[in-house]
Amino acid sequence: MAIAGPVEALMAVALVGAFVVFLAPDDSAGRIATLVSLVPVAGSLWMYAVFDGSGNGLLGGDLAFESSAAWIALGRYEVAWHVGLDGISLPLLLLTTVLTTLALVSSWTPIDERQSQFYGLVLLMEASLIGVFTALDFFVWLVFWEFVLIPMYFLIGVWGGPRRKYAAIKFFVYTNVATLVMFVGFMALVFGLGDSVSSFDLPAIAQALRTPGELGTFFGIDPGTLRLVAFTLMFAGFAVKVPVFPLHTWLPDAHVEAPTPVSVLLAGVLLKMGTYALLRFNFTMLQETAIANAGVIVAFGVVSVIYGALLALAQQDLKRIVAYSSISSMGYVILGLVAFTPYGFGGATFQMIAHGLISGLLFMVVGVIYNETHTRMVGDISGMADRMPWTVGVFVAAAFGYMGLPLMAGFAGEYLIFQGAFASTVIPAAPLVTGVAMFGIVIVAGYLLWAMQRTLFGEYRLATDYDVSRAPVHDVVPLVVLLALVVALGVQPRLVYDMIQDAVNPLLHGGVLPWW
Amino acid sequence: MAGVYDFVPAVALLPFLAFVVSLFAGEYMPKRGAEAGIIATAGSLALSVWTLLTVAGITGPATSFNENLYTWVAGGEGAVTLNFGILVDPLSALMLVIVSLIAFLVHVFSLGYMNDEGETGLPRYYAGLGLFSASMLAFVFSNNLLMAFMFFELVGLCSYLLIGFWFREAAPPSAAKKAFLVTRFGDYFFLIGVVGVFATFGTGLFAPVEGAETLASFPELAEEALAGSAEEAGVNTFGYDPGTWFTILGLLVLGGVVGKSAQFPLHTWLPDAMEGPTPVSALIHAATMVAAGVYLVARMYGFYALSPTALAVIALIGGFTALFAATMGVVKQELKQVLAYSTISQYGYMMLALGAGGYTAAVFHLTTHAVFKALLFLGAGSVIIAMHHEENMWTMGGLRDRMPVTYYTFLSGSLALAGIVPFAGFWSKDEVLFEALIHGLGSEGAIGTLLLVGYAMGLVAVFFTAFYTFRMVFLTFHGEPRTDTARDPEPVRWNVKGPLTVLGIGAATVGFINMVPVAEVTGREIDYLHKWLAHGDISVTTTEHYGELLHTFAGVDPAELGPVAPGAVSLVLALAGVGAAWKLYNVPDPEEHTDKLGGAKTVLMHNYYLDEFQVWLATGVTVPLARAADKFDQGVVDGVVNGISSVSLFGGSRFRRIQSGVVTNYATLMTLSLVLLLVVFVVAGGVV
Amino acid sequence: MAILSEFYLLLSAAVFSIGLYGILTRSNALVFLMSVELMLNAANINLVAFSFHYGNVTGQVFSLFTMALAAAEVAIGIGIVLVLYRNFEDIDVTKAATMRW
Amino acid sequence: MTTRPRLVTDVNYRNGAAAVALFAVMAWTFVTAQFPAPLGFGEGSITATIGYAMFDLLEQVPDGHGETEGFLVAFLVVAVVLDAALDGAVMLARREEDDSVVTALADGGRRALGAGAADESGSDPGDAGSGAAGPDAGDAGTDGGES
Repeated sequence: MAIAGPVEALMAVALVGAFVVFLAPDDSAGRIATLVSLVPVAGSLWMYAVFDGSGNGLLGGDLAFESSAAWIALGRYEVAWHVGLDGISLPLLLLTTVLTTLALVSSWTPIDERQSQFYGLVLLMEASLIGVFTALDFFVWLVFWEFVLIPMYFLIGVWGGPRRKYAAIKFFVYTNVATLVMFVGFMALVFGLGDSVSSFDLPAIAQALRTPGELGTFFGIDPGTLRLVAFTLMFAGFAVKVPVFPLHTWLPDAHVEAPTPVSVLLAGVLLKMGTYALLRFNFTMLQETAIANAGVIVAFGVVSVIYGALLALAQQDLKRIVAYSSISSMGYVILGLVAFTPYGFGGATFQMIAHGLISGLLFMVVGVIYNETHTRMVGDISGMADRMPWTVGVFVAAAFGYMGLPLMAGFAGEYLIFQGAFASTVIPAAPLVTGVAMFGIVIVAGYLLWAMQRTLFGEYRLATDYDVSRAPVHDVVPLVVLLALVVALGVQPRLVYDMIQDAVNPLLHGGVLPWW
Repeated sequence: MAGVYDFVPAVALLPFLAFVVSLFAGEYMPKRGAEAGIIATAGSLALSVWTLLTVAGITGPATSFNENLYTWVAGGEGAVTLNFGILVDPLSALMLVIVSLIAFLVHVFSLGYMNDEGETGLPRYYAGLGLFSASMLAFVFSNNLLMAFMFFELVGLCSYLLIGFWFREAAPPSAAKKAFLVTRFGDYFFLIGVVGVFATFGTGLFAPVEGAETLASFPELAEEALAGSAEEAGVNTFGYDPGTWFTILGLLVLGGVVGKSAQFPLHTWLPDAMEGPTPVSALIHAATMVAAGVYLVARMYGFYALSPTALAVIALIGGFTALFAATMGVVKQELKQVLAYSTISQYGYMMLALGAGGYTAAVFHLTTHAVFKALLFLGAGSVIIAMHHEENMWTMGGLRDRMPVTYYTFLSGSLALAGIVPFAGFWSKDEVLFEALIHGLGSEGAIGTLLLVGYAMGLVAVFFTAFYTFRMVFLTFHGEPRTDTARDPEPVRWNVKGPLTVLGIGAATVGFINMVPVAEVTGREIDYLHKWLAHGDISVTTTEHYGELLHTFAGVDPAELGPVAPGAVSLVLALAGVGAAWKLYNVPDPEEHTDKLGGAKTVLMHNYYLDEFQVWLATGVTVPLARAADKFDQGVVDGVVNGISSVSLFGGSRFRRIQSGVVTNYATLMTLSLVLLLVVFVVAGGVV
Repeated sequence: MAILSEFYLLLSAAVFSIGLYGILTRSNALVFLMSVELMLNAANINLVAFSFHYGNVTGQVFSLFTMALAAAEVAIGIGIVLVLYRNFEDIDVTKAATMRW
Repeated sequence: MTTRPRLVTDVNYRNGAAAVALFAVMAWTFVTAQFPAPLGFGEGSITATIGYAMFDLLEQVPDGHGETEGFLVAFLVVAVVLDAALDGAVMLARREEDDSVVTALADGGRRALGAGAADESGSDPGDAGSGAAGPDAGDAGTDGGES
């Protein structure tokens, strides 16, 4: 096992690049940052090509690009630098690098002040996001997990809209408190394990927790209750990030105020941190508890789906619409996770990728329209198809992708989740619950079609005084790339699905669970 | 085995290629992308005909084909594998020919309707047509339910794009939205059904795939489960009785059918969809896309035949829709609106036939209807060109002499639609009603009665159909011209007349493929379609097999009754309808007799207020609900969040006052704290 | 019979509290200084008392050191009071409310 | 102004109560506490012992004259501190002829630097310091709220 490997190299490139960009002149910062970010893209694509991992990284599978080095000792716990990739983290790593580059390109137009700082912060965030999806030591992971907030805070707070400070502080405090809650839950588990573990190594902890009888009492709490308490705390902590009803209210504010490229990353990657962590922690380490409480968890998922969609229906701001619909889409992920079926886990993970790409695409295309019209309110725009035919074409494609049009990535993710959830033996009344959740696809069609009819079609009209012309090429290129990815993953989900399935299958075996 | 079946994917891929070419290169082509579409659909047509001939055993020995070609997602570990595959049997081969033929003719017709009229955005138009043809053809040869669903949805997308083609106006985008949304509502149930079928049977195959190991189809598994125990068949019925559960699944899938085939109560989108260009109406909303729903039921008929409840529901929906839509067609003033309601009504007949066990009759009517309805729409398109895009029939009149080709072909289509012997519609509609009648009489119990109810509604609808059809013909072509445009209509070119002629001949003759009454009377075996569908390599998709299933599981049996008398009854009704129309409207200067209907006319013009009801559901229920949710979210959920933050802010502002900057106060606090601490120590006995 | 340690402690507590009282109630810098002296000496009483109590002279040595440091503190304190007066024309501690002006 | 002592009127008795409370608690604690009898120092001169202790001459202390240890370093350090404190007191108290040291500490040198400009504007440089500080101090006082 190497001490440092390609993962560190990617992080280092982004990190060093960030500081180079900080020092670069504003005019060229965007270009430099984009060029720098191409290195992680190329690197992660290379890793995808030569990926040789198998099984689940936390449950004793073969990790690819693993590296480990002893670091510090906290009491009797060893903290080690430990990173590696399995079939779940590699697609998310790819999503991060690709989406970052595209978001950087799409920033060229809208970001017109303090460019070097903006691009530097985005690269800084990329570095920490890579860390979140690759770290295998809790301590290291937590550092990255928290560090992501810092660039995001500034990106919203400095370059955001009129209420940016409110949104940035709300985002920061909300997610930070969530981390605290989660941290307490996880540490209770670690202490409850007592002498079974002597490090914060996630695989070691996960395997210990899945071994019956390893978890002892902690603070006078018996193991069963301890599991429940820890599960609840961690679920609440991660649910904020996902976000799950009723912990979602930071999201619309953050999205509306954030500049478009930041929204792209926020919806595309940051939300996936929540579901990724849920998968890695709650549903890998505490399966017993998850299964015992499946009814409650699935209720959160289904309510998020329907409630988020209904809220989206009531919005006037295009970005708010997409923001609320993200809540809805991420609800499906919860539904898939709690199903405890191969397609449930696989579909949920695939949906993270699919939703990352599609919501990123939709935010980006809203941003392109905003760049030209300087408004996002549905009532202010009409007949954009007249002036920006190709952009509108992409908008329509993205919207249909969001509605789950077959042969686009969103359908694959949602269908697999439905397939997994329907057959679940864990969810009470699984067919009925799944059926209810699926009604989201009708509502999502309702509000997106309505918004498109109002803004894209009809007679051309604009409430703001701007000349609308075709978008510049560098605005359209990211859209086209994303759309191509969405279609490619929809036509052939196995591009990433096979490795995902391979990585989630071990979740259904062994541990405290009987294999059914 | 290199043969025609290796080329079947190309039937769909060619139009898809045309989509790509038209979209990106259409701008630089002389006909703005039409060339690509015409060539591609011609190729598809040729391949389809070749396929049909091969299935008939004329050009090759292998008369069927069913294989998985592509793995979409492989779940592994006991999860089902989701494949794309191709199923070619008599039914799909026939449907491929119909779809590609109509698509080809519509492409040609579009040259006259769109290019010659100087429309802009044509590459987009032809790209849409190409994508539509591709999706529909792929839907037709799908070999499993998931693939069928996927292309079913893509067909919906194309419908959205094409209805909303004239996006600069207000109405088309709205109609497009409505079409997609209403069908999406149906597809929601369909999707649950698809998921349910996969979860129940572990496969979505329509027919078994022969290979190293034979993969069973889900209708077969359902049959086994009903015959024996569910466990033995490896079927998970989620705790329900297999019969009940299969009925639920069947009805869920039926949701998609009702949406796409515009059956009551999800038919409201189709009349609105007439906002699209007329060739699109012909292709999508008459001949093919709407056929997708009915085709789907036919495709998985082996599953529906197991459930008497599902059959009864199908038959009742069909019969009711046939009558219901026909009554609304009577009062409409726009040419295309009348045709739209007739479409809904005719698909009702097909559903009636399917529900009544008349599988062949449904396919027969599907075939003839595709031909004559495409003809009528293209004829209407020709009239619309001539009338400079004026669609109100009251502004027409007397076009008979000025556009004879259109008139005679349109008349052929109308006679077929009205069901006048010997045009195509007569034979097929007659058989639909005949099947409904004999199965209604022959079946025991509730289903027999329900089928007879369906039959009665269908029979009444015959009169209305004939009436509104000829009201339309007389108002448009007969009498005196009522406006200047009608006196001097714009001439149409070969690219309009050509497709009309082909279809006009078709409308008169397609019925001859299955003249059951004639076969009965003469004793000659000329009911070719019956024979075509009755046999086949894949035994589980033949009518012979369906007959057994209907008998064994659904208790639907035919009574012994000759086809001649019922045929005569429906012919008399049709002639009565034509006669009534003749009397009222075949005059030089017809009046609006519908005014005499009084309040009934208002109700009919408003389509029984169903649109209002659905709009109310959307804007009167859903939107306020969404607003309420938004208020709740902003007020309560976010309010709690902001409340917590304001509590801490408020607390902070209070605690800040302690930080007065006066040392004395700090010292006091320290002192007090010390006192408190000491007291605590004392009380706790010095041990904490 | 030696005096019981309780009474030394009581005395020291009294002296300390008087000093504290002075600090808490007055705002005159000189009174502050004097009160601080009282409190320091209360501590001295304790040192001496416990020195006696345990028979260890270290406490007494320390009380001497404390006195020396108290002297140093007073010296600096009075100097500060002088500066205070010079700048504010007053020696009320609450008047000097900013660190820089 | 401060030429003669006056009776203070702004005594903050509320704060004083805290001190009284502290005394009460401590007194109650001491009174109720049980101490063993003090050991005392036995025979001999305590003063001599202290002297020896201060200069690390512990070997000269006769046995039984109380335990102690060497404090030479501490003694020297305290001596230095006392000296430094005296120097500091002198420095603070010295009234410089040009006021530079004192004002530099007191007003950041504004009075010394701005003397010329202040004359032109006609304002009294003497008020600059207290005038600026006065309202601030007053604000701080009212903010305190406690008094």
